[in-house]
Amino acid sequence: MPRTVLETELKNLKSEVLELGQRVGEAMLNSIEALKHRDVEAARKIMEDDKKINEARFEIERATLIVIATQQPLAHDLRLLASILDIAGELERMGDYAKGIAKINILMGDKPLLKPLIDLPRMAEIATDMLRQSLVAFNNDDAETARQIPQRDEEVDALYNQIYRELITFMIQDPKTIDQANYLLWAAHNVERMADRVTNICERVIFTATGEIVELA
Amino acid sequence: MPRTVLETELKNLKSEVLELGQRVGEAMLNSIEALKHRDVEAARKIMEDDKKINEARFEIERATLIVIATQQPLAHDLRLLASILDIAGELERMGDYAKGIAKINILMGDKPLLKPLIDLPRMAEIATDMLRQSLVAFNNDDAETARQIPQRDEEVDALYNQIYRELITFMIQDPKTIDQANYLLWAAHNVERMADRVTNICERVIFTATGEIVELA
Amino acid sequence: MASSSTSLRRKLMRHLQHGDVLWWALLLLSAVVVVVLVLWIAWQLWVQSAPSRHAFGWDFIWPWVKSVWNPALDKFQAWPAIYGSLITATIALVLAVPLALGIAIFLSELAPAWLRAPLNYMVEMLAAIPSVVYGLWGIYVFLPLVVVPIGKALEPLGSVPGIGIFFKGPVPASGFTRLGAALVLVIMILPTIAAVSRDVLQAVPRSQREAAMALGATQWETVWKVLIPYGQSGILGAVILGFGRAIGETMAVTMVIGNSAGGGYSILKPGYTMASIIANEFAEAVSEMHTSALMEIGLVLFAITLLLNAFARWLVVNRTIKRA
Amino acid sequence: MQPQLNITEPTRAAATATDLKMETRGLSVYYKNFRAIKEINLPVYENRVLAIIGPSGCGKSTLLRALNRMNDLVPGARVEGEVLLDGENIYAPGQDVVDIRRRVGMVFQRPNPFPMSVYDNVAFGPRLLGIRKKSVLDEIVERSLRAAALWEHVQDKLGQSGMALSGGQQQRLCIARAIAMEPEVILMDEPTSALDPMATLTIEDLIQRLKENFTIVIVTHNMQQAARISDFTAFLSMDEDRAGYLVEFGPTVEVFTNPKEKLTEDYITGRFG
Amino acid sequence: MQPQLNITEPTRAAATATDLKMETRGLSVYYKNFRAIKEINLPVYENRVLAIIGPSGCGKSTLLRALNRMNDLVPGARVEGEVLLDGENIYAPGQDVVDIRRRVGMVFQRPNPFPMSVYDNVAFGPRLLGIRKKSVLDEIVERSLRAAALWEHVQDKLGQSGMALSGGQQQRLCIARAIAMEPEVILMDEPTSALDPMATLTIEDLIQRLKENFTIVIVTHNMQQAARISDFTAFLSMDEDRAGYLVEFGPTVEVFTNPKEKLTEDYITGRFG
Amino acid sequence: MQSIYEHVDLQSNYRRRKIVNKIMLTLTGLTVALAVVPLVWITVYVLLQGGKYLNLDFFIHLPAPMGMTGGGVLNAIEGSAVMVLLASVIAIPLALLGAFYLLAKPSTALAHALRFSTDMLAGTPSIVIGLFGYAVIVAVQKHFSAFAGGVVLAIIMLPVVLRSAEEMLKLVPREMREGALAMGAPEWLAALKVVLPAAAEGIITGIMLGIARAVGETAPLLFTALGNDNYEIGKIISDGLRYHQSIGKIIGTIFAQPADALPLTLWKYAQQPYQERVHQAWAVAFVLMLFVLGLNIVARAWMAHRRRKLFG
Ligand SMILES: Nc1ncnc2c1ncn2[C@@H]1O[C@H](COP(=O)(O)OP(=O)(O)OP(=O)(O)O)[C@@H](O)[C@H]1O
Ligand SMILES: Nc1ncnc2c1ncn2[C@@H]1O[C@H](COP(=O)(O)OP(=O)(O)OP(=O)(O)O)[C@@H](O)[C@H]1O
Ligand SMILES: [Mg+2]
Ligand SMILES: [Mg+2]
Ligand SMILES: O=P([O-])([O-])[O-]
Repeated sequence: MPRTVLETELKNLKSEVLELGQRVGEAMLNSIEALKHRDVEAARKIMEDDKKINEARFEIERATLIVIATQQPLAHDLRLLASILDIAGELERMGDYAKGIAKINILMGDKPLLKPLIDLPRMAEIATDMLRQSLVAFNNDDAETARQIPQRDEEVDALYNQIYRELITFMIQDPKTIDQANYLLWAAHNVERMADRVTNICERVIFTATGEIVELA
Repeated sequence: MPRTVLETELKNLKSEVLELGQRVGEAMLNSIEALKHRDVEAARKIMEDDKKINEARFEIERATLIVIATQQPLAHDLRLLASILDIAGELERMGDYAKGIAKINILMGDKPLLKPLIDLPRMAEIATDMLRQSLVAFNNDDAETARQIPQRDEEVDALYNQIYRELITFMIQDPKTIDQANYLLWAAHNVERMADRVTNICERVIFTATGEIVELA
Repeated sequence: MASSSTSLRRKLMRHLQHGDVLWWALLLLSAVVVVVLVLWIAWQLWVQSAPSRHAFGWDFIWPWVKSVWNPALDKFQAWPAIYGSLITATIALVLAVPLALGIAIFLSELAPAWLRAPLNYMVEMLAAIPSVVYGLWGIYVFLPLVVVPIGKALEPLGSVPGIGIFFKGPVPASGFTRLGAALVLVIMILPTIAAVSRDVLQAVPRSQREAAMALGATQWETVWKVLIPYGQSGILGAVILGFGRAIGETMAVTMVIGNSAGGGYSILKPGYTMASIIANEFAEAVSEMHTSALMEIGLVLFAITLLLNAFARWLVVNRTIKRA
Repeated sequence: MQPQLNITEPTRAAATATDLKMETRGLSVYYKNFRAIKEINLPVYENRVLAIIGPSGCGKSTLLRALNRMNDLVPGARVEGEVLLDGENIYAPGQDVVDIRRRVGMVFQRPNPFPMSVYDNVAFGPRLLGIRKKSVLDEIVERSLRAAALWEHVQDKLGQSGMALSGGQQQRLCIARAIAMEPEVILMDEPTSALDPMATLTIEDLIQRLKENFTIVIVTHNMQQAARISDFTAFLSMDEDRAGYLVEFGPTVEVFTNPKEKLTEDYITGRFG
Repeated sequence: MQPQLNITEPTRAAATATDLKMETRGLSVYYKNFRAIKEINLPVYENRVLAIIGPSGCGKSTLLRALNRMNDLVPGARVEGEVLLDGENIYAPGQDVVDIRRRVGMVFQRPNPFPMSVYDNVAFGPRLLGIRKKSVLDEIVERSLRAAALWEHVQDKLGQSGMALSGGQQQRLCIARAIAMEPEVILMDEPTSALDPMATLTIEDLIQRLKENFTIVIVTHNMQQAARISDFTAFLSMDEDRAGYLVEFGPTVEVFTNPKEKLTEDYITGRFG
Repeated sequence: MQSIYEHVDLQSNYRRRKIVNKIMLTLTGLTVALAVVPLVWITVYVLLQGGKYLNLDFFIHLPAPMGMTGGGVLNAIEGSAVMVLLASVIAIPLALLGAFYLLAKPSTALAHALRFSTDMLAGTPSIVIGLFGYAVIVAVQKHFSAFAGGVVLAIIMLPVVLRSAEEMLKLVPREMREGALAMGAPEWLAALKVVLPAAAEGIITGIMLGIARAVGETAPLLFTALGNDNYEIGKIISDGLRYHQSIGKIIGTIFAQPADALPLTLWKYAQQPYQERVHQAWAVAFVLMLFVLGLNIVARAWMAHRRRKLFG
């Protein structure tokens, strides 16, 4: 079985994607952690780090295109490369969400939190775990698992709704909190969007493994 | 000069992208129009149409990958194809923003508007025009124009800030408006994001034309 | 357009296709004719030599020391002629092969471009010169000026024990000797062997040459270790071809060998070859047995050709199989 | 939701193919006792390009040559099954092989212009068919050369030997020669494998244009080429007895992005062959 | 912000290249009065793959063969300028051409094993150098065949003729033969153009592995191949006098995704050539 | 990786190899010199010697009676022409058809037999062919004749033409024949209109070489054509016309007589004790060599011309 060059390239690209996913997941958790402790320094660091995520995504994209143009992949190989392109894009967007949360942290200035954050970190954990799972499925070319993961989006949505109601209540009760409550709403929204993006990744995994295009949302 | 097959494919793909852009721009304007007139029917139609946008994007993506894998493009051709992939993705996201606005329209139920929308349509018009311009630049492989367009993002940001302040004021003055004001804030945010995405398209145009990777934001 | 009168054209085409029956018949016929021709030659030689074969059996070709070839007695033993053929051809080959190889190597590998064309042309011309011309030149120029001096120089070897019998002198003043025939043959088969070997060397793919050179082989190493081994079966073929030519060569040899039945084994004496004895005696053969004996010599020559060809073919087939 | 497959030309073409131009039914070809291909059922759609791919020796050429009875020329070759051309079995008794070869033309791996002028090369076929009138021949020659995208290059040197052209031009001359017979189907056996990349692209362009008027079946070793130029793809492989059989047939984009058979996948991704 | 170029192996390698193994300085090669290449300045980095591309006849082979003085063999060929190998001009008087060719090995377009056994093929060079000891030869043969990824295939048939191998194996045998001389640089002139796609991939794999120990210069017609396997790319073209000159040289990924010269762009995208 | 060559004295090895190289290459050069000398010698000698004795009479007169001066070899020139013509007429079509057979059916038993037979014919000494001609024609007809001479020369030409034709036909790409067949052309048309023209220049060269070979042959004519000092076609024709013979009859007479040939004359004259005859032998040698040379030049020119026309 030849094609070891292609195989090596694919393996490299896959591990670059996994690494990028790892980094994005951490960025998300860190940004929430920083928000929780109102750690503006950490937030700045996260915003800084997002550049690296963008770069990594560009790198993956360019490398993938060159592999496609030069290795002449077809069938599974081509689907995998297409998915890598797409997943890298999704991950970058998730990175943007983390960055968004960090930015919110900074914009919120030095005001203390309205209340300790509990649901939001929980939400971020679930979303990040979904991301991790989806990347494992990606790595294993495992369409079955990929089909399961998006079901957990319900938990995330439930938490988001809860946060939303809570924050709206805050705002109504005390218009002074509107500013901060709005910011937190943003943050929650970002986490929710992240979970949505995981669904897209799962769709790509299924496409790679089976050639089927499904909509899991 | 041979390669007429590749040339034809590239032309086709480009025009598919332009068509998609056209459709996305319209979706955005329509969704704002519908919001302005609280036309829930129209909003539903827009959400429905977003599927077609997604499909078109998938089509472009698959066709592009096949062209890359079989036509063995390099240099400008490869950069163009990479950009097509990316721009199609950006356009789909813009479509999502339009859909998001339509969704807000629906979520807002049958409550009348707090006030007639003026700044928001203005913002959407500018953003859509930026999109149009960027696609023209894309079509003409015109890096110069592409460099200019993102400057207009300032107008959009200014309008957004104005809307933001206005809506926060509404909320503080009358907590009953918080719900709707929040929704409108979303909508404005979506339009603002759209303008940001145009910047990405412009970056791609410059990359295609010159091979340079610049960050215009 | 083409479809308007299709059926007519179809008929026409079918008619043309039927020409193929005649065509195939012609091809088959000519192939058969050539094969039958060879069989017929063999058959004629066999039949015509029957009286001689019945009369003398294997004695005819047996290497009797005291062979008799006497038309008056109608007793024929061909050993002296056979010996003459073998010795002249062998000497010719031994001398010609290294020279021919040298020429071939020079022509295909070393010659500067400006020299290559004229040398090639010359080799080809010389292979085409009619053998009677060699004979004529041999009688009047080569024998007196070259063969006689060389023969004289060799005479002393006649007293060396063992090989002495091959060099018994004295050399006739005319130069008509087996040695003369052998040396003329050298010149005659040289272009043949050289030309074929040159073609063989040139047919060695350029890539073989370059492979060796790129490994740092010198020019000689390239020739000796790569080109010649690569072309060895072809070169051996050339040698066989040369041997066949030498054995079968008639006119030039007849003109310079002296045509005498004596001479023992010495190469410094006149003799016969198989071909020359036929050329010399056939037209004047009186008795049926004489004619038949000459026919039997023809049969022997034919048999030798058959063996050489079979050997060459075996060589080619064997080499190709090994290489594939 | 399954989006429309793809927007490239070939797929569009595949999606709308309807008319069956040729068809093999249980086609087997034997060389003496060796079965080179076995029981192949293959449709050839009108005005479409069908690519035949497969590992070396799997019988691609054999299959192709069965489509215009070129195998008749091979001693010991024998055909079982049917090959339908417009619904008629070309191996049926009474079929005129000359007429079949006129209707199903062929282009070979190595450009093989005849050793005569460009004009005579193209006029060779029409003359066989009995056309003698200069004006008619002139017209056929020009039309065929135009169709083969060669007219501009050779119109001033029609009298020159066809062998003096470049490789790619020679191949186009051979295509023109085939076109001059007004065939309905053109078979091509690795028509670009002896050409350089540039000439290859020219021929590929030409094939795309030719399918407007002809049905094309092409054997190729180059997967990308098959993916580029064909509407349908047939993948052959060999069984244990080295007999070629049809593993998969389908629209090209399907076969190359999402083949149904593992074997096809392995072959087109270069993991076996 | 300019992201790091690319994560594929070749680019990484290009980015870190430092040591100059060979270099041409103002190199021109003439055949009689015809100047085939003119004033080429080209660096060859150690342990990297340099691909030379360009249209047919632009002098790629000529340039390549100037690097180990194979042009000396062509009557009428003449060299101007310098070719440095580890800083020394190989065309300087007193240089030993036999030694240079040992240090700069070569692999050709068509596999050209000698018609002898696999073992003798590989041992050919070492024997030239005077090595006669069986044990040493054995070791060289095994080591070279291993390096050429051929050992497993031929270890049981070392006595068999090298010409009995498949095309791709023959080419690897030729590579093993070159390796046995322990060259520092290996030149390859379109080493896969006579091979089928599968064998081509095997050789490409091998080249990737070889560059750990050798410096490789490869001429190829296949743009994708150059892009796949090389770290640096040199693009040659012809001027009006048909003399080849260096249009562009750079890291492969740069040259193929963003060439500096319009001519390079046209060539690699197939618009001219 | 430790270098194997570390402990090898490469430098002295190189020196030794270079010396061997020099010596051997010099030796090769010497062989050429050694070989070229006699070859040049023959050519120059024959041309000089023969040229001296050449005159117009030589071409237009019959031989003078033995011992007399003057006379020519018109009989031999005409005899050679007649016999080579007959040989060509027989051998060329047969050889071409045989070559086409080999092309069409390269591996049948008959093809192998045909190839072997051709090699046998090429290798059989010409004197043996002469014996055959004697046995099957002269002995049967009970007289020597130009016809018998022509036939044996045909047998000698046959393998030369057949083998070169086969080689040339094999060089024509298989696709060319198939290309014609794929258009529905019949085999014979494909062979004659496509394959044959493609191989023409090589085949014609082969024919010329065959003719050159036949012109120079002596041995097979010794007891077939025998020789005839009075062979004169002009006379046969005028006699024939005088007696109102049919053309067939006249041609029959031309072939029925014993005939002379240039090499035959050379062979006879060379061994005669008359200076005049020996001189004429040199002149014949000159003519023969010139003919061979001329034929070769024409063959080459023809080949170059065809190639230009075909391959541009
Ligand atoms: N004339 C013949 N006689 C006998 N066997 C043949 C003949 N032609 C082809 N074959 C055999 O038939 C099988 C199929 O051959 P074919 O030429 O059709 O394969 P292919 O797929 O075209 O191969 P390639 O890709 O090498 O051209 C092979 O095993 C081959 O050896
Ligand atoms: N031995 C020679 N004598 C004269 N001219 C030559 C010789 N070898 C090459 N040339 C000429 O030198 C030029 C460059 O030839 P070269 O073989 O180097 O080109 P190339 O780029 O390798 O072409 P290709 O891609 O066809 O292999 C060409 O114009 C060629 O005709
Ligand atoms: Mg084939
Ligand atoms: Mg080259
Ligand atoms: O990245 P989004 O703006 O689509 O959430």
